[in-house]
Amino acid sequence: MSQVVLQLQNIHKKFPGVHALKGVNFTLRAGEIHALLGENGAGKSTLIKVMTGVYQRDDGDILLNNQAIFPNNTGDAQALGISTVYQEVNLLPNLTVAQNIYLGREPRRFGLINWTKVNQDAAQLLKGYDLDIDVTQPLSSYSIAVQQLIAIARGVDMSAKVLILDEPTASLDADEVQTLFRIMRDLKARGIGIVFVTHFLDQVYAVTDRITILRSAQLVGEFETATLSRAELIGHMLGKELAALGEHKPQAHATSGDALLSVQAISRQATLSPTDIAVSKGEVVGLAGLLGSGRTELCRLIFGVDKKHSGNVTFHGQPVNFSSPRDAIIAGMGLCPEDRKHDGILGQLSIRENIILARQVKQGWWKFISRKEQEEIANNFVKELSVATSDIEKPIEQLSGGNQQKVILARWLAANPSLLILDEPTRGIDIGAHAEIIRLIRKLCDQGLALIVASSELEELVAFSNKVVVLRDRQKVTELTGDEINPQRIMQAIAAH
Amino acid sequence: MLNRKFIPLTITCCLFFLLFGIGSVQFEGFGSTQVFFNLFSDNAFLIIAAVGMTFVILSGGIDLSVGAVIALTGVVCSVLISRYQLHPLIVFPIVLIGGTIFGAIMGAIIHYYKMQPFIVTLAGMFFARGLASVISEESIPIEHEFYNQVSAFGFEVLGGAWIGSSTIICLVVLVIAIITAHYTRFGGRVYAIGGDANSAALMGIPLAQTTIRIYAISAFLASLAGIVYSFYTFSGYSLAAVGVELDAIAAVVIGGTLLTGGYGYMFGTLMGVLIMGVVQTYISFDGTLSSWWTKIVIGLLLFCFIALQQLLIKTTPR
Amino acid sequence: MSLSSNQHLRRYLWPCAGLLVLFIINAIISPEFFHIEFKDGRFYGSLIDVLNRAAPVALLAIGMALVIATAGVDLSVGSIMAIAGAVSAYFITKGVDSLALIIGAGLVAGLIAGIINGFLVGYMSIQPIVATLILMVAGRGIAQLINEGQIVTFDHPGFAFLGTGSFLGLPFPVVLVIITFAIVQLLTRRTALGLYIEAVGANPSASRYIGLNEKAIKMSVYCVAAVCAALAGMIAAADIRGSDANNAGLWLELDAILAVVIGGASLMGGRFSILLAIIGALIIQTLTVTIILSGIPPKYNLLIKATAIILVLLLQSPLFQKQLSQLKFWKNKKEMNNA
Amino acid sequence: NVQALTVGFAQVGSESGWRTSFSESVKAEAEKRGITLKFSDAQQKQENQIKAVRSFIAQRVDAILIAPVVETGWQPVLMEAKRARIPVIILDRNVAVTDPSLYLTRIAPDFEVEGQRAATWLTEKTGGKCKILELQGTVGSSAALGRMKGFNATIAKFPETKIIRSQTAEFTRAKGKEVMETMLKAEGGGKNICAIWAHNDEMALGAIQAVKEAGLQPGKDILIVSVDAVDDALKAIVSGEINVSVELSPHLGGPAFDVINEYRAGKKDFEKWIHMGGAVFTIENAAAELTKRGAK
Ligand SMILES: Nc1ncnc2c1ncn2[C@@H]1O[C@H](COP(=O)(O)OP(=O)(O)OP(=O)(O)O)[C@@H](O)[C@H]1O
Ligand SMILES: Nc1ncnc2c1ncn2[C@@H]1O[C@H](COP(=O)(O)OP(=O)(O)OP(=O)(O)O)[C@@H](O)[C@H]1O
Ligand SMILES: [Mg+2]
Ligand SMILES: [Mg+2]
Repeated sequence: MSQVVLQLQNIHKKFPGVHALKGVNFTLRAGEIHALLGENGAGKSTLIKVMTGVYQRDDGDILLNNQAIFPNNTGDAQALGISTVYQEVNLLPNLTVAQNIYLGREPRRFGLINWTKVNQDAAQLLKGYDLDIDVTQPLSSYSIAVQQLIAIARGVDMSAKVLILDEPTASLDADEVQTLFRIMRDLKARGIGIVFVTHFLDQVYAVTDRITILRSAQLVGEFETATLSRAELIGHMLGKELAALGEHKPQAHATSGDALLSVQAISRQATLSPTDIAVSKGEVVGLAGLLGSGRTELCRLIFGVDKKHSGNVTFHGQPVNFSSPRDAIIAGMGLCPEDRKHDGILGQLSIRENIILARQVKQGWWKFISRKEQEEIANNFVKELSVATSDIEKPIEQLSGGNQQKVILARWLAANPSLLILDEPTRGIDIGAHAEIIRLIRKLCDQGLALIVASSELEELVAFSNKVVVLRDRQKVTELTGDEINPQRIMQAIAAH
Repeated sequence: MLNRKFIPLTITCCLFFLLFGIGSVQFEGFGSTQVFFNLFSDNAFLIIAAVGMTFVILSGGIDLSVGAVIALTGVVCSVLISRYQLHPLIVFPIVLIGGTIFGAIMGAIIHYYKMQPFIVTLAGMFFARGLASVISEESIPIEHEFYNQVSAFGFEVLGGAWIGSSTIICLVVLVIAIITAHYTRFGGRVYAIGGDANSAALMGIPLAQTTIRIYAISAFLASLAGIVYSFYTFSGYSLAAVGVELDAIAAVVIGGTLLTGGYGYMFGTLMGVLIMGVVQTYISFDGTLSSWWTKIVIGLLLFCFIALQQLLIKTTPR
Repeated sequence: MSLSSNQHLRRYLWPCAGLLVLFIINAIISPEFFHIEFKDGRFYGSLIDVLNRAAPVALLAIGMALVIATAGVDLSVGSIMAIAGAVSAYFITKGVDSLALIIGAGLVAGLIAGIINGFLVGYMSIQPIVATLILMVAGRGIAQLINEGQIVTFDHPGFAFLGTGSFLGLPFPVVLVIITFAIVQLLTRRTALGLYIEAVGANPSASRYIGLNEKAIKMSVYCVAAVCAALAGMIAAADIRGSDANNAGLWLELDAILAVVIGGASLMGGRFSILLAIIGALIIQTLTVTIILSGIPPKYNLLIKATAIILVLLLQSPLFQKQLSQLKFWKNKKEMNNA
Repeated sequence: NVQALTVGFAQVGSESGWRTSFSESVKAEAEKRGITLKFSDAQQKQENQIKAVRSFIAQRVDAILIAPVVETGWQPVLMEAKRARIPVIILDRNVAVTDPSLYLTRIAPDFEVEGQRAATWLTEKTGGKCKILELQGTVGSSAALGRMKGFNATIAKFPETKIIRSQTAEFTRAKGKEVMETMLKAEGGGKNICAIWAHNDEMALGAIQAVKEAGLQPGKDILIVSVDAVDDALKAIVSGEINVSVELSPHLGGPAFDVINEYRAGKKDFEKWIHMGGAVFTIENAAAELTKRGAK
């Protein structure tokens, strides 16, 4: 068996009011891909941040090649050969793509940075990820998925002994995921140890060698991937059987057939060609497409975040022309954006405030929702979506990524919309909560809510869509209904030329 | 094709020359090389201080202490030179090192105690000015042969304009700063911290070291500006350069740097200073404005300029 | 529940402790400091003076707290004070007698200034520091223009009451601060406005998705700040029965910002507390009184101020608290060893 | 001469009523004589003043008037003016230069003398027995330093005349009131205080309000001594609230233009300091002066 590179022993970490790691052990060998699994808020990201010096451990030892290390920050960890891609995309929107990739290790000539080389190398590196973009543009001009790939490319390029990937695939398409796996296997062959956090069990079985599972800040155990069954794995993660989650199979549900939203030839220069889409009450319309196919753009245009350059929108039978999200919200829409960190959370505000804000806006500022009612709403959603928190007054930034996502979902559900647009709604959500959310969505649809869901996960789209609209190159290519909705057909539509 | 990220900077440059052109048409003697180079020699200390400020603002911080550091430097220089008869070339390293340490301490407090730059440097401003007035409330003239030589140094360019030592120093500082900001790893770190300090830390940028260095550089340049200021006035005075920090901030921002950090160019700062200088020159050439109209017109010109800048940048097709 | 109330208390603890320490120092320097007597229908004493003198900065701080919560800053409040003072003095000297008209004119002047600031910041997206710098420079000029460069003195007992009168035994400026505080507190905490302001400050981009009108919110906070400043300006003018356009409110914007930050707010926006901002203003004023009472030569003023500010802020810093407790720990240990 | 003169005037700013009267008086005088005046307001900043002077040089004006912010710091720019052969006249505060030929003359009052005269009046009035509260001008300003020096030197001869508290009120009315309020509280309500010595009228005017609010009568219970003799102060003298104010004449324009004319007519050596004496105003002569000023 290959040799141990990184070993964590009896790690403890406390935050005010939360004991986030209670004596966790973890062992990573050279040349293995090691899955770190657990529910939202189990402590995965915290463990990773302790390993890399972002947080200081309260107790325990970290050994790198059998030597105790005390990293004080990411820089120290990098110097020791540990490279990390953190859960939220942590790159710098103001710098160019190339600068982001080489920040802190730019190639120099005569002591000065050689920008030509930086740009060439960056472009070359990204080609390996099938990403052919202008690396001299600021990072902020690319979608969150592209940013995630860039972050991965940076992390992989720097890895010397250990590479840590915290939910790198959360907003990637199947194709990109395959590319990533190919690269991970390459690194593995070169003897690099890889820690891989994900909530997609298929991916765990596709690429990892061993699995460490955390539950409620504690270690459940370490397993060989090959010998652990899916049911056992879920059982270990949730502490209960999969059966308790309800089935995960597609289930047709009734739609009323009354048109709710009808969009004709909506377009915006340089971002979306004229596209039609119609949604009825109780219907779920899935948006499928590759990275950059225009799903996010379409959602933003409907919701009035961006100004449309042409097209008509009818909502509730009335022609509407939203000049801002506020109009859309008051008319009864909601949009849960894909970039959680940038467009979703209000970091310093409490969970309660984050949940009630959209509803408050809908009601108007003078009709203040009383504190009691706010707490009621927040507590309800926290329970219903099983947000792991001790207190609804905690700032949302202190929640784990998946739990933040649940709170943002709750925000939009709390606003009682008649049409809800979800852009990658289950990013980073664990399988238990995933099932919970799908069940919730179905329940709401039965009550007449209509949904537009953009998702990179075909399984998920298939699971609850009545209709799937496929986009390619910022254009609608086809619309699938009924039996046509299956992963193969969607893949064909996406890929066809 | 012009790179689109340079469009705002280009627009700013064009507006400067437009302003200068208007003055030249309107007043005799305005459109001379003398007036143009006076902009540099009159504002040399401001350019140097604003260059330091640019580093700070690019990193998302702010340094309110520069004006006070300029004054303190002047006072210390004049006391050491005039009272203690030290040679300026001994005094300068002392004040420059002292200034740098002062800045480093502010940077360390900001980083380690997680305090806001605005407040720490405001306290730094009170401290430096307070120290200056404790050392000497009165202004102290500097009389030293070296000062005369330095101020006599320079050369004439066409049109009778004089390029003196202050102009040379400030241009050298500017060039070094441009190289540092855009061609060194340190410069990259400054932009990185300004973009998002948390992300930068997660990408492995040494926050402590970088923050301390940034404030040390700013204070070092403020001290240097203090020395240049002392060449400008041959004296040290605890009330000198009041409000220079605001001028420097305004120059940096007019030059297109975002106060929230992460975006901007060193060269823009030079343009910012020159623009404010042209406005001032314009007003004194006019010479009919009363005290209050002077203020109102400065405000109006500033507004017109910024509004025009915004408008042009927004409507320029990308 | 326990966590939230705890955090809430902690925010108030350190600024209050800072204020208390200053009070105690003052009482040591001048034993009369806490002495309050009731005379001619009003309270007298150094403590009352502190409240009274802190009133203008407290008013500025109320508005500034809101502006800072949106991640902005308003440098023009000092100049707006001067404008409002000049406008009301102008009306008085022009023979207007109606107090409502005079005060109304001052407030309207402030409101106009606020609309200008709000427009530049909210609708033209000019960075707050520069946007308000414009009015900071030009505003003082406008005030001087109104006064024609002179200090305009006036005699209007009704208006002077704003600065020197008393109500329920308290100096009238203090009463005005209390009223303003109550109104702003009601507006921000009994409606959703406060939450909106904090949301815009915490994450402008996310606020857009929630449907908040960032521009309108910014406009309104700059207006509130300017109206508060106008009120402060009239108090200052009423106090000396004259409008001193050049000096009224000079550099007070820095004091107001300082007050808000001493009260624990972040200049990057987000959470705000108006009460804490007022406590910040009290700390600054108490410090000024301390310096005057101590009889230390004025040239040391700034050094003392700098030291005090750093100390008050250090006390609020968790790391410093930890270091302090370690220090105590070491000392205890030493004593134990000695014993 | 046929060609009208162009004169540049670098003024400090407009920080006080006195300063504004000074600027206005120079402007009025220039207009009367048909001189084109290039006025520049430096907003209390020396660097702005130097810039203004350099732009006057670039404009090739016929003469430059400078009312300096501070004494020091003028050597380099005055040398430039000399090189350009433009005569310079200093108004009000002094300049410290090694080479007196850099300027023609200085037309100004003497701050130290002002302090002395204020002190002399006070010691005579009180017979050398007095506890004084001092309101200083802006820390480090030459007016504050000069007046302090003159005043202190004079009272030093009277051991029982003492300044018991001294604090800056930055030459402003509001600060004057605020600082005095606190000082009086600290001195047990001010019953033992014999006089307030303010470095300018503005602070004195603020201080009398504080005295009144403390329940004392300014001018009677506490003597008020100050400098400048601006209109508001004269009115206060007439109503008995200020006891004495030493005049600082703002009419420096006339003599300055006289000097320029003489210089152009060929006169080269001027007295280096043309003193502008001011009267000392008390209840006896204030009313008369007021009517005189009103008449003008
Ligand atoms: N900075 C912080 N301050 C306070 N509590 C925190 C902080 N960071 C994390 N926590 C808490 O620690 C616990 C573990 O969080 P962590 O982010 O490690 O979860 P995770 O396993 O990565 O979950 P997810 O799958 O949702 O990303 C959570 O209860 C979270 O609320
Ligand atoms: N593979 C790629 N190559 C080049 N540019 C891309 C690529 N993927 C995305 N982009 C850029 O990202 C921008 C944003 O795309 P958008 O967010 O609309 O995509 P999407 O369909 O929502 O997909 P996703 O949300 O998965 O990124 C596009 O305008 C495009 O310029
Ligand atoms: Mg996580
Ligand atoms: Mg998308």
